[in-house]
Amino acid sequence: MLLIHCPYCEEDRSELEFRWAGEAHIARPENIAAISDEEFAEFFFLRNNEKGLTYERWRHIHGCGRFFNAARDTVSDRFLMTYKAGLPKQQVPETGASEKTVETYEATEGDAR
Amino acid sequence: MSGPANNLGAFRIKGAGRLTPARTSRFTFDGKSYTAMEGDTVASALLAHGVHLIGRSFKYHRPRGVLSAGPEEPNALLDVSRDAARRQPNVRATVQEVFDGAKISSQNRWPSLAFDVGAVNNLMSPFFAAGFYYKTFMWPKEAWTKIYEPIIRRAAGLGVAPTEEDPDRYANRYAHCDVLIAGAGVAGLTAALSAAATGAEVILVDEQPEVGGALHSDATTTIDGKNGFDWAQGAAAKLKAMPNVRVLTRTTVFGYYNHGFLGLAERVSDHLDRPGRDVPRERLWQVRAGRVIIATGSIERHMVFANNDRPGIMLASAARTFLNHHGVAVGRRVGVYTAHDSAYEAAFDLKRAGVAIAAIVDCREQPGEAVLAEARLLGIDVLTGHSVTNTGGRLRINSMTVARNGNFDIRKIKVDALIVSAGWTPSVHLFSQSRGKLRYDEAQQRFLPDIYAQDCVSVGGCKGTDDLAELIDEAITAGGGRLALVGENRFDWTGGMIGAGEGAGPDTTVKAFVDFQHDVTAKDIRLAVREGMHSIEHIKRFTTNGMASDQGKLSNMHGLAIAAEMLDRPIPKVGLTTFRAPYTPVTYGTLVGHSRGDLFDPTRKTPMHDLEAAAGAEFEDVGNWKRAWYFPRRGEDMVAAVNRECRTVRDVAGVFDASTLGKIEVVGPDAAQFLNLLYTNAWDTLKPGKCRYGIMTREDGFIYDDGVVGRLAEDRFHVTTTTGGAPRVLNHMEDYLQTEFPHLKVWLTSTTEQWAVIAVQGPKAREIIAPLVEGLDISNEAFPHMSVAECTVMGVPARLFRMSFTGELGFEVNVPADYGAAVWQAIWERAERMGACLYGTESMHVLRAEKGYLIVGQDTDGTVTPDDSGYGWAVSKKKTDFVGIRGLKRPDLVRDGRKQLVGLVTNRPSDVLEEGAQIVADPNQPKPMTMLGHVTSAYWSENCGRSIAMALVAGGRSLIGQTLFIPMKDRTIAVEVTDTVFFDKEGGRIHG
Amino acid sequence: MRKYSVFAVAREALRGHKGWEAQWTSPEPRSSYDVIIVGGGGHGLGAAYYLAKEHGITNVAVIEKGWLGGGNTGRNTTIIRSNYLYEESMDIYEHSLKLWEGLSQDLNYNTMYSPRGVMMLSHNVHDQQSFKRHINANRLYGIDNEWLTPEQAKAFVPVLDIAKTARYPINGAALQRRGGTARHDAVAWGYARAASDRGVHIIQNCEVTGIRRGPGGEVQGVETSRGFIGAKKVGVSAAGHSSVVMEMAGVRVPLHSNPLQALVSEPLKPIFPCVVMSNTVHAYISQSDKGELVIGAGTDQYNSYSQTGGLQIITHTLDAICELFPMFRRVKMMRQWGGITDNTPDRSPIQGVTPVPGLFVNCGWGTGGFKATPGSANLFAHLIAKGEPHRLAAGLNLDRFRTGRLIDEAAAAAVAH
Amino acid sequence: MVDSGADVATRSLPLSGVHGGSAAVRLEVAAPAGRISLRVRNEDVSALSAALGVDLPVKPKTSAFANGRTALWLGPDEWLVIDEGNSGLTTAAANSGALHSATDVSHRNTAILVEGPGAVATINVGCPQDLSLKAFPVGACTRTIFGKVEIVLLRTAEDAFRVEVWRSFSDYAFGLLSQGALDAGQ
Repeated sequence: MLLIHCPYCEEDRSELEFRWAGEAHIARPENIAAISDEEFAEFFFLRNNEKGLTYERWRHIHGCGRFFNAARDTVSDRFLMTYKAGLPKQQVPETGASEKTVETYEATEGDAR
Repeated sequence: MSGPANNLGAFRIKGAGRLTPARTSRFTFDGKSYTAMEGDTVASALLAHGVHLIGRSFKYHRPRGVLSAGPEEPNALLDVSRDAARRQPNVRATVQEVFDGAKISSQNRWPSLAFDVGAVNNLMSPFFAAGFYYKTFMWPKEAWTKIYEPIIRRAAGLGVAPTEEDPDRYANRYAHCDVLIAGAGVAGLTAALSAAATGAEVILVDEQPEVGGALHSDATTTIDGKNGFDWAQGAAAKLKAMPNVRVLTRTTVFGYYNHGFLGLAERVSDHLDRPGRDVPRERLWQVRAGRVIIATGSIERHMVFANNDRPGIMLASAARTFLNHHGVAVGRRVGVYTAHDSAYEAAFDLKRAGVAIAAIVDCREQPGEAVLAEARLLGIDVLTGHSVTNTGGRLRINSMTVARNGNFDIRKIKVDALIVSAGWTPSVHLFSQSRGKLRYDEAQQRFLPDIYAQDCVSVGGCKGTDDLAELIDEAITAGGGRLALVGENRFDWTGGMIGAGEGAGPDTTVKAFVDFQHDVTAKDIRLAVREGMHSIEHIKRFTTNGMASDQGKLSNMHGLAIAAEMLDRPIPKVGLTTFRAPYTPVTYGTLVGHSRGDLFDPTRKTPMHDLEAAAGAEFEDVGNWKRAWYFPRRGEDMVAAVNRECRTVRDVAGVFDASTLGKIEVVGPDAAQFLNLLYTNAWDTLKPGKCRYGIMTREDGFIYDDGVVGRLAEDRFHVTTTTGGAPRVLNHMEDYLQTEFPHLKVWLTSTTEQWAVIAVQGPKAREIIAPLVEGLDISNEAFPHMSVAECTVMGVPARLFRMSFTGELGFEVNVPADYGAAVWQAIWERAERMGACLYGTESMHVLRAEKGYLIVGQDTDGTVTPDDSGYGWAVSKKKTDFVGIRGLKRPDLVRDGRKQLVGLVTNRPSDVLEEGAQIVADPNQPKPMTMLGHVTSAYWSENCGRSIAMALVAGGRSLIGQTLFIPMKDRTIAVEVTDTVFFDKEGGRIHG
Repeated sequence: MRKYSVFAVAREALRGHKGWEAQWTSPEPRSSYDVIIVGGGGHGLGAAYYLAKEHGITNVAVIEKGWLGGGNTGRNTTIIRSNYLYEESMDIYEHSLKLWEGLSQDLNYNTMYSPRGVMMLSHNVHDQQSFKRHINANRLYGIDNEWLTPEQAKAFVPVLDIAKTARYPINGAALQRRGGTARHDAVAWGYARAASDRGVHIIQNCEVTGIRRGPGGEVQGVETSRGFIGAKKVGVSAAGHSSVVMEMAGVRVPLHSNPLQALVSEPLKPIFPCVVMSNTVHAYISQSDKGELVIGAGTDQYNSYSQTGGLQIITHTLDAICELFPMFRRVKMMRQWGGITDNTPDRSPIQGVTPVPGLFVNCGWGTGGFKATPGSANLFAHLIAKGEPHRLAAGLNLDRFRTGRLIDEAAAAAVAH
Repeated sequence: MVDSGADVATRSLPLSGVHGGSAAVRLEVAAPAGRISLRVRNEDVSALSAALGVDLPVKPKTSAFANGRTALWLGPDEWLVIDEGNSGLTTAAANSGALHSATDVSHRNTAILVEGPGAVATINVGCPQDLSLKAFPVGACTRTIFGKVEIVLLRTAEDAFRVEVWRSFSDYAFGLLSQGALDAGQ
């Protein structure tokens, strides 16, 4: 169960109060009616699904009700920061986001070096 | 109450142990009655009576006894019950405390524990090597299902699942703390004292009934000048008295999850003779901890040698606990087989208590000097550089075979118990669950915490800290406070080994058990390697080593070492299997907590529910709601009731509870503009006082929801949604409002539950409600179809809609929810006098189908566009933007031949189609058939005097007038494609 | 390859099982192959096997970063069924089910396919309409699936509570008798053994770190933690990591990787004869041959590659299980774990060509990949060998997200397992 | 509304006749109250505060009480305003002359009062928030989750809370609180 910092409530709350809302910073095209089929598919379906640093939206649905953005590492599930909706994509502090690049079982299954 | 002390068991040692004979209880084991002392586990009580044979193993049904004195126990699993409904299989005898009247049985044996037919498996064991089933049982093909698998299934399994509903309560509690400490041994208690002194909120957790951890087995350690165990109890008392500390005993930290979240299982009343009715059996603690101190100690390993599994063979530390804590000797003539100094202390304690020590067999050439000296002092025979290579006995060990390492000269030594130790494995389970990274300590052959992934720290045995003073320092530092504490050990321990012992090496075929419960032997692990299983995960899965209910607490390191030796690779290169939650098994009841019965899932009822129930309604589940389905009168079945209701609505009128429909108040100067973007329709043209049917699509252009929207004022709309759609529609709207259109000045509020909604439909609808409505002219002229107004009904503020989901003259009366019942009652009294009826959702469905009205979710399924369902008119052609505008234009959404909603009539009017039936053009084609679509709605229409149906059919509208076929299991039904309006095609009635 | 049989086992029993050979070999990688399959789960190993067996292509390597079958193959709840709604789905899952029926004999490896029946519980009118739609579609397509009354359902699963007073009473059930379970590890191992025997190289503990493309954009091979390995064709079958691998070739796929959890109980004597699923209360359960109750929990809501999920998912699942089977409250959860599922927007898989010549993809199986293993592998082999999809998998292409021709099993039925 | 004859609707309250609680906690259904869901932009907060006679708090998780009205901060532009008397809240808000949305939710919500030394333990049976006085002092309020339903929680005293819940979820909320109350008494 994640612990999520709501930038509006200004405190950490249990994941139970939140709903995940997909990848962040995907703007709805202003001229949406005019875009091509490919562009529409890209906008509506294609997602980065990053392994490592990802930008995503959450809604504090059982709290303040606000949508906001988060930067999270999808390998460790650690939140690097959260920030209000409408703000541009934020640079995250250098953390060496992902735990490792090589994932052979010798490196991971043993979890031992 | 107790009888003479010897009834407490022939193996109780007078003066030994910490239990007092003041309180005793009785229990039965396999039908035989025994007496126990308060504080006894089932294991200690049985051992006190000399009972060592306690269970049978999983695969070979070998006789087994108690191996440990804690939760790592793989063998002594029992069935424990209070009464028929309170029966718990697979209970660890070493954890379960005896309560008075406990009925305890052994498992996995037939007909009896001593004589078990399943033991034939032991004779057949050469055939049943690891993974044998992958290689056999394939011929003939059918035999697997019919013969082999049923036999395997019957033979497998341990306990028998309960068959009655569990009457016990289980509780749940969320909690927060600054520091959670897992384990209340020396390290945990010290850390707790240190942390508590800083004022931090502390939760200290231990799985045993009282604190002390490894001090349970100990007799010689002193802390703060006191006996270790006594010091621990004093420390706990001090902690419990502090307002910022919570001490939870009988509680296991079973899982360490993300972001400082931990799951704890507290056994609240399983040890009580007669728990109160309101006392939960177990309690789940869901704790969010700022920091975690892991002080879980270490677990002793057994030695791996031939026939190391006989009852009477147990861990040295367990024997020490039974002696020093429970006052029970595990035998009268005890052998010791060890690779570690700790077992010597067990021998010393036993010897001092008057138990004969047959010999200490130590596979090392050089045990610790201090323990050797003490052994000499006590006159115990120590055989260094020797190993136990076999044991004798059938249902209990009666001898051990000892040989000088590398020598074939053997001698048999008579024993009635054999205590073993291969050293200690740090309990890194929680650390690993927190996703910390381990490192391998080559010198001590153990995995230790290395890189922490969360805000936690390991202290003591689980970190590999062996020295008591160092351990205390470490714990004080971890707690963050200051403390002066001195601890003294009698002996410093050395030694330890992992892997197979002497006589169980690769060149042998003996049964040297690594994993007791699953009967995994050293040779099974070697076989796995031979067969190409080189990753420890493969070896685990192939042999099932470590997959039994103790989850490898004893077996993992041995298995790893044997595999590494066979692979000729260093241990870290072979890997270590993941430590998964839970640390020890947790009952479903604990995890479910209160979520059962009425609290499993909320049951939502409308304000009129009780009146409807009193009127005889049957209800159906729609999401969480209970909705009145139909109102049978005496002697009516559902069909008769629905036919009557449908007829009555069209002939007179009907009253219907529409409260569950979602309602959203959309308020603000940009409200119309916002709705323009969210619905396919145009809303700026809707005048205040009017309402309109709207369709909502997502960006993909498929119908998402629908409903009537009323404009109450320039800046205020009353939006309705489907019953099931209410929450997701509001979320969808909020999403667009907050993130795509934040410039719009508009706010959304859910008002679903603010209003009770009473629909009155039928020719007499106006007459029924008119006298109750004040301040509004509801004549046809003043208040035509699709009007909305605020008014007063029975003296309360109301919103009145002139709308219809039946095709009849209709109104929907919205009143504040608490007035719903009274207004419903008043309307019904008038309606009933006029010959109207109450109707439920089933009639509502029929009546709307007669008119071809859509039900989103029934006639659409998430792949249907407005045009597909014949509602293309609801998509504004003028708007330049709305959600769905682009999705609707995609190639597949505009192609010919899409499935379209049409009507179907059966050639035989009395045939009512099955909802979900599939439609074909040629019923005689071979399978797989080409299906054109399916029946979405089908009813007997009393008003049409025939069956009617709606269907999604490929190119449906172009097939109107044609005959299609519905092949059912027993016959094929011919249908004609029609439009979707079956009743009052001209639509005049709605304006009546 | 030494044939497995009861006689071989008996012979070995007499000599301490010392004569068994490795089930598959672990060769050093060649400098290049005709085909490289990325991902050594059931789908990838199976594809390699069928390439060798049915298409005569044996110069094949399967590259696995961890250990064979260590991803979703070894982490799922082993449910097999084919009673899907849309023709595209029925095609592939039924093809798969037919292969399951003969898989043990085909591979000479007992995969323990156990057609004990998969029963889906209906709790309300909406469920009933949806199930009947499936049943009718399945029947006309030649797939078994039948409607049971509550009493018939109870006769099939005696521990089922069909009381009308339940919070969500059962008003019927759909039963596919040929549905059931199989032994997950055996599927990976059986395919690995049979593929290895036909010359396929199985390279474990080797992570693909890049996909090398030639001047024309075509695939030339893969960069790995053990160096570059050339290949004329590369098939990606990497489940939860498909996005990551495809991104190496510059191809974006519409996937979300989510944790999916499961749990088993302590072993119990047989009490649960088949597989039971309920979408309304969100639960599915069966009992393994070892006696453990195997329970599939839900998907966590967020993207993650962590193979862990929240405790709340487990507790909600058990709420539902104990509501359906109240006698299980005293049963204990022995082990819980997570896998990473790759989910598409329409919850149907993607198998097809990609914009990169020579690169083929098989992903998006979400929570349903295990049951598809033989069928998916078989058709993926066809795709790679022929360069175009088999008729039975033609609809699973990537282009459907452009055209809008989705195969939305979730929308149609809310049956996602 | 006073029952002044057959033609005037009488009010039927949810949770009528329910019982719960333990030695450690008293559970009581609150009297009916007027409520609005109020939405106001930053710049108009003071106008609405003046009109309602209670200062709308702008700090997260806080509430304000004045003139029989309690204003609970629920979100950056959202308040739940509860009037113990006979409401008039929408009219008062309308009189502010400032842009806002006030929607009557008097009947949407009902409230349960939880009081006694076991109050925190009772609510923590289903609420994942830290309810220690440090984290959740008297006057603190929040929308949150309680078991499987949403609630609005207001701490009215060290050992007293008001639980606001939607009407149809009130049976569930009361049932779970009752279980919590039993457990808090252990």
